[in-house]
Amino acid sequence: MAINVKYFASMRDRMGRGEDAVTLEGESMTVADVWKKVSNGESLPGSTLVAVNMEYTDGDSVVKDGDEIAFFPPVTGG
Amino acid sequence: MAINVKYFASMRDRMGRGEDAVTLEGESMTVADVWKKVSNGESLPGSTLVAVNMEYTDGDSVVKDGDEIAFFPPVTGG
Amino acid sequence: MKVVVQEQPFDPWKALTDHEATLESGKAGGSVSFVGTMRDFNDGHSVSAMRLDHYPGMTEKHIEQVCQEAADKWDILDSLVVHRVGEILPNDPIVLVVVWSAHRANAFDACRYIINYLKERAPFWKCETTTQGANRWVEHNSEDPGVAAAEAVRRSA
Amino acid sequence: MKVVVQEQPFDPWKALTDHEATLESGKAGGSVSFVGTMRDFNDGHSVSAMRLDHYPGMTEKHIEQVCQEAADKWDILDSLVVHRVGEILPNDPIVLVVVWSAHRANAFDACRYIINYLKERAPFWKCETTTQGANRWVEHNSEDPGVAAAEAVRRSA
Repeated sequence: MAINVKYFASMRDRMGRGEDAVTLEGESMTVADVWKKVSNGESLPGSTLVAVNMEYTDGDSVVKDGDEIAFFPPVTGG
Repeated sequence: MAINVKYFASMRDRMGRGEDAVTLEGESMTVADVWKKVSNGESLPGSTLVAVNMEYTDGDSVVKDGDEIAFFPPVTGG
Repeated sequence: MKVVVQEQPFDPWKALTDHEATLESGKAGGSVSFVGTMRDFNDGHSVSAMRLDHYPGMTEKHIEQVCQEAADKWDILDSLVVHRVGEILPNDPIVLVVVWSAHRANAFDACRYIINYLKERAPFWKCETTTQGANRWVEHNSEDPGVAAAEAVRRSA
Repeated sequence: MKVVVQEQPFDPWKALTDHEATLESGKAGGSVSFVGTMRDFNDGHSVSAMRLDHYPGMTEKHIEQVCQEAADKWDILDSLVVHRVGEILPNDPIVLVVVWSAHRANAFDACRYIINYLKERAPFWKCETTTQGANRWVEHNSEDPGVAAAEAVRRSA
């Protein structure tokens, strides 16, 4: 299945890119599995937030074909 | 002693005038005594507020020469 | 700290920006404002106009006291109050309260304190003209549960 | 209910009055507004400029969710949020939140709710340029004790 992965703010700087188009094999991939794939096995900084299709979720969330996954640091708006 | 008495809003309507210049004889006159004098003995409506020299007080407050006494209904600003 | 009681209609946002221009720039993280406007109904009556009486001197003094209390209670940078008196039409701004502070929680708390205690203590009285042409004194600010208690304490004679 | 996220600088009071002109007149007893402006210092550093990033689509969606929650919790007439993104200079307005209601207590509660949860949940990120020329990501909104707890809940992977 094909998913889109986005990085924002310091996470974007860290990854050196704003997004990845990722093709996954197999079933029941979680957000944590996606992170392992895009980061070559690095651990995710503890404060990182995750959104799937623009809703907050966590690393255990199962991804579906066409999902948009986003990784970003704590928000600082307002 | 000479005091000035003011009436506002519905109290002004009730009294038919905005103020009285009152001369009092004797000592230790209270606000309640002043009210009896200006109202010809009428009782003061229970919700009436009293100020002496622009500070809230009550009927037991003793008045001094030159004081400005005000009687008015509950406030409704803002 | 600035308190203005005036008969002239005013534009709250012009009053706010004019005052803001006098503040040291770059220090305020934010401002919280309350604007009270005249509604066209009250207590089930349609209201076409209103006259707001006050006690010149005492009114300003008590608004200033309330603003000073807010400045003593919370760390704020400045406050502004503008209050209309005299003839007022529906939708006219009646009162503006603005508080500037480095942190928004203080501005919210202080602004709310000022408008609540202004309404409770500053001597203003509303006389409404209903659409039937009747004039009637507004006897209480229906929104303010604290007023009855405060009045009981101050009840007199 | 209106939510705008924009790069262009804006005048909060023009935005407010423009939106207010679309409301049914005479129904609102008042409005409560919060304006957040860029300070020229943060965490002990002098800040000369800032860039505010966001997540287009998710940002607007979450601000709208917060406004809807406020409308569900309190009896309000309308709300407006305008939020800057992109390059921002000291003293520029960053965010405007306005709530109109018949009774002021609801407007205060709803306005405070919207700015608090907007800051906690809407994806914006500040990158400051200090007067020494260094760029640094702001890591937390120092004012918001609730954020750490909310983040812990959402922590992932």
